[in-house]
Amino acid sequence: MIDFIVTKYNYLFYIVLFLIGFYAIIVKKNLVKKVIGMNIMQTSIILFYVSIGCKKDGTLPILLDSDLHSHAIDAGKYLNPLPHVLMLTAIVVMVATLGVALAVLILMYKQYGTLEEDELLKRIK
Amino acid sequence: MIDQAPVLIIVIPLIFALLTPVVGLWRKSLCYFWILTALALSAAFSVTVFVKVLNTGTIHYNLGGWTPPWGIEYVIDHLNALMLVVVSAIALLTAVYSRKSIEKEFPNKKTAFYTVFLLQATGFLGIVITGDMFNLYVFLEISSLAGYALIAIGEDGALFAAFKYIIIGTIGASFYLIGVGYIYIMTGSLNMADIAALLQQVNNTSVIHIAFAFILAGLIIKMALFPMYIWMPDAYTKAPSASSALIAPLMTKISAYILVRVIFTIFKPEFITANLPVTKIMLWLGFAAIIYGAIMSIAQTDFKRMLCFIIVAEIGYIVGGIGLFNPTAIKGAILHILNDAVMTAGLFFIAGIVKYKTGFHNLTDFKDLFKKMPVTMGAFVIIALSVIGVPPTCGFFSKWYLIKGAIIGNAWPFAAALLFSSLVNVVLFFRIFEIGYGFDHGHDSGGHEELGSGSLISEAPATMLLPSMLVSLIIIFTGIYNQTIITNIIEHVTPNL
Amino acid sequence: MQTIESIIPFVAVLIAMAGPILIILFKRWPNIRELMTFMVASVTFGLVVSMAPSVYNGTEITYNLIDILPEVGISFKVDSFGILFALVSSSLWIVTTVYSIGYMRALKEHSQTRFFSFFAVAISSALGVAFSANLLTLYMFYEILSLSTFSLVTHHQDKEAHFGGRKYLTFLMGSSIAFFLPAVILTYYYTGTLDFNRFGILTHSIPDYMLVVMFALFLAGIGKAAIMPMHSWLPSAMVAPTPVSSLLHAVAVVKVGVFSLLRVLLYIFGTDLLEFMRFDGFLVYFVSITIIAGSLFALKQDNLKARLAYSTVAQLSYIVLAGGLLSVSGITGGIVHIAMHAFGKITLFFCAGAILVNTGFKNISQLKGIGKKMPVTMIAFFFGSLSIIGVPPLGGFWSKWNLAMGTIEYSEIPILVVLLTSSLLNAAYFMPIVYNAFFAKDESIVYTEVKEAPLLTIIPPVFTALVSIALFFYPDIFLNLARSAARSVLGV
Amino acid sequence: MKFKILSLFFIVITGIILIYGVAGMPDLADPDSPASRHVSPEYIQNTYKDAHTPNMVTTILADYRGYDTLGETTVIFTAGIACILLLKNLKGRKSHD
Repeated sequence: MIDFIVTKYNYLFYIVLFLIGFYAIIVKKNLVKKVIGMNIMQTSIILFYVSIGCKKDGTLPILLDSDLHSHAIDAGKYLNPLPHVLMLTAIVVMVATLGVALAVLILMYKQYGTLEEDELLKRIK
Repeated sequence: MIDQAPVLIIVIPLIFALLTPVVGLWRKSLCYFWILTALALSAAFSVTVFVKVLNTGTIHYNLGGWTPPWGIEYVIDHLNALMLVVVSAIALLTAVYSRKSIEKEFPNKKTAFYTVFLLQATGFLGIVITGDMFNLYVFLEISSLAGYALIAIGEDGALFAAFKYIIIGTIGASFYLIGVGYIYIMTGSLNMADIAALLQQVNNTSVIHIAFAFILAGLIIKMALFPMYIWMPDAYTKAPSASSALIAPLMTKISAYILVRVIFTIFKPEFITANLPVTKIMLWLGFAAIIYGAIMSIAQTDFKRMLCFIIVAEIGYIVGGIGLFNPTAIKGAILHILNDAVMTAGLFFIAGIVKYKTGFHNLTDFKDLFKKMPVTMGAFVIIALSVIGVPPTCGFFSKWYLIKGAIIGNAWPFAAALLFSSLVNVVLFFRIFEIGYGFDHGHDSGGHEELGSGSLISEAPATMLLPSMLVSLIIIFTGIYNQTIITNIIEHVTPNL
Repeated sequence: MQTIESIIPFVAVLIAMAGPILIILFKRWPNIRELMTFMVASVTFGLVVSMAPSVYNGTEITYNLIDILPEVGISFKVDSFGILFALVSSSLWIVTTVYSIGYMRALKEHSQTRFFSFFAVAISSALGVAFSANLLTLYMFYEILSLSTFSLVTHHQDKEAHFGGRKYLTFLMGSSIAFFLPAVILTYYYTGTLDFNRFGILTHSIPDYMLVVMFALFLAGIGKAAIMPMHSWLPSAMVAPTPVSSLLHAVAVVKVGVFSLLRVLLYIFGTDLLEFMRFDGFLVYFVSITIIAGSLFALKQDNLKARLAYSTVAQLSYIVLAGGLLSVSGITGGIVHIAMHAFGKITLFFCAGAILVNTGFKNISQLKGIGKKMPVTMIAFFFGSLSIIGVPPLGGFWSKWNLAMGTIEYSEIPILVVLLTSSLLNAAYFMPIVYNAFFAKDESIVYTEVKEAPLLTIIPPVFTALVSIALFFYPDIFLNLARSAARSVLGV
Repeated sequence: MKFKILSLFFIVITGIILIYGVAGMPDLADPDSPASRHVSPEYIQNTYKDAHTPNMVTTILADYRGYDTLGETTVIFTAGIACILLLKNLKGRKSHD
């Protein structure tokens, strides 16, 4: 058990963060809080991915000068770059979703004057 | 040019979408023709690719010339070649159809609407064509984002429906992303074919089981399978006619297509049957969806809402059919993905016409429409018969294969549920036909011989009528030629179990 | 047996199916429109007749349009059983067209274009059923028939039509989807084919309980055969205009029901299996209930069309008896009753319609003394009822005679008693009408200004009554066709 | 309250499933994990050869998986246009308060 925590704590962090976000989405009645929960959830996934790329004794995925022209680069020296790339895309997706969600929230607030779910349901005929 | 056709299917609408605002700034009314051109070109290339796949087999297209699994790859086999044709054709028809309803509903938002509309179609096509799991996620998000906006601009209550959709849809997409991450951590690859090969070694780990479970859960949310359908009826009911005619038939079907891809291409059927009770779960979820969808659809008084619950049931057909896990049922399920996309599109076209003509989409608004719009209602009758499952329309044949598959798999409750759903559809549609037929309960209406029947007719505008008629023709032709589709296309992708 | 391939059966169905296009095209000119209906009917009849001689001589005509399932296509086959039914329905279509022109115009009915269009579709699908080479094609036309007649049944668009139509659809669509379709799929599942075969396609290798289930599903699913308890749609369908009741609910629709049922029993189950599973014995006693009960119900009805409807319910089960009396005479009698009953019953409906057009009366109690005012109509009615009762010199005699012989050949003597009882009951509910029409007097009803009905509504019943008489003297065409069908399924 | 307990229960279940899933995963920073051994070494080794860029993330982003990035920009574009579609004529909408 201890072994598990010590060697895989990154996953546990991600799970905890994910669950917090998930909880906010399900339980919170305020729509903005739901959106925040959604963001926390997505962020946790991003952290998870980035942690996949981690390598013991690895450095940033930018070639050192010494390796520029070498023919046999030791891949173990550098972090795995792929998850970083994927997460750049995912971050953009997250931001875009946030933007659209907020636009909808703005409209809803203009139209109904509230962002509390219970109140809102009453005002939508 | 032909060699580049696969990428042009996506890139053409993408570039056209980027330029739509520019065109809109110059001449607003040109936007309509602009996106028609884009979708027509895209559809033409889809057909080219489709023909090529039929002649030469699966096409692999490496984007940027990088060999997979390092670069992104398009893989077009028989299944997604056909899906591409269906998706691009429906998108094109819906674009043609959208003209009058957009002019009526938001005349000053045309440019933005058509841009998002085109992006939505691009997203759908991208999902279908790609052979890379992460690329699929990107396109899934493009289509979802466009979908959120297209729904949110609808009638009263659309905003809240769209918000619910955003939240639930994002959860679905996140689940999918988690699943992809779990697979990546165990295989190190994102390319579907590569993953499929690598998974053979790590099949039996808990990580892969959970990865599959999360991808499945994400897709279930996206395809609105019972009990995860809650976002769907509101969203599609409140959306503008043109949006719901594009999203309702395609979003759920494309998610079902991804499910087929995931189960049969990425995870192999042996994995599915050996490790988890997935097929049983899918079968019973499908069963529950059919029963629930059928019962709820009877309770609706709003036509579009009723259609939404019909979709719930139809998704149950597809998922249950895959869950039966025998070749006949899978054939039926895949055929039903195609048929149902066409049928649902047709039904939402009709809903839009009714809304355009009467301003509402309640069942009672169909009153006397047989007299006023005979051609529209004729198309409606054919589509409805297909949903009910009357030969020779296409809906009959997918149902035939599904029921036969259920008999082969000894899943009698599922076969009974399919028949039950057909019976319910008879009730649903004939209730509307009765309203449209205009029974006169007051006095005996016999006696006045065709008084000015010519002047009563006020058909839907041609841009709305033609797509509906085309859909009804497609329904009959795919019904008659379903054997050709099955032997030439679907049998290539049905696994040998 | 010789087989030739020819597109004619498909063309015959297609022409009738395409009839509505011509009818709608000329909807503004009622005369041309009716001429078109007449022409389409005649051409169809001509095509059917053109196939008759070769079929009569023992050739089968087949045509495969397109394969829609593995081993199963939309395909047509004309054999002696099918051509008999097709001859009856297409010839009577012409007669009914003449009649409906007179009837619809006299009553100034609305939406006549719709009426004639759906009429053509309905007959076309009846022909399709007759010419089907497999169960799927049959099912397809069976469903199209249900749908196209829905609009005809609800033609008046009033409250009564609404509920009648709803009941009609519930029974026919409900039973066909819930029972008929699964039975078809089960057949396909166990045999891998759906083609009609004169020795049946189901075999002993299928579990017994499954055979029983399928038998029950087919029996319940073919609701158009109106075997009790699936009969009650037929009286409700009488809200339709009389031409519909006469052609569709005395000939096309209900005969499609019994035709399909016999096709299934004789060509899917096969006589051997029916005998082996003892379905034959069950069937004859089961339909006997309908024969007797239908007649008893008919006795109670005061509405003339309702009485005719219940009489039809009873008579249809005579035809179904062919599936249980598996001897040459029994099957011949059942099949030939399709023709004999058609000519007799359509006469009766035509007369009922003529009376309605002329006087507006629908009930039997109002008809006392009407024979003096409308002698031609009532004499035709008299001959029609004689044919149904089955006395010489009318065609109905031959079917009852053969059925009676069949009961003896097949040693089902109790059924002979049922047949005789039923004939007595037939007489009991028809003869009083005729007697009252000519000899009774009722002071309360005064027929002022009642003359003979319009000519176009008189000629058809007289014609069909004459045909009924002619069929007694020259029954050979139908009898031989029926007999060759019987011989082929029995393998003798 | 009932709803809260129910959703907490649901969330705990999800958490247990997730933890069960990660139990079989390679350890953090394990250089021998499949993710580090398959596909990614080739990126590291070939980046300079193929694209003359020492920054591997850039190479992958703009070259190997450049198509994803096109999708990414499209996502942003979609979101932008979607906001325009939604928020245009905002003043025209009537408010309830």
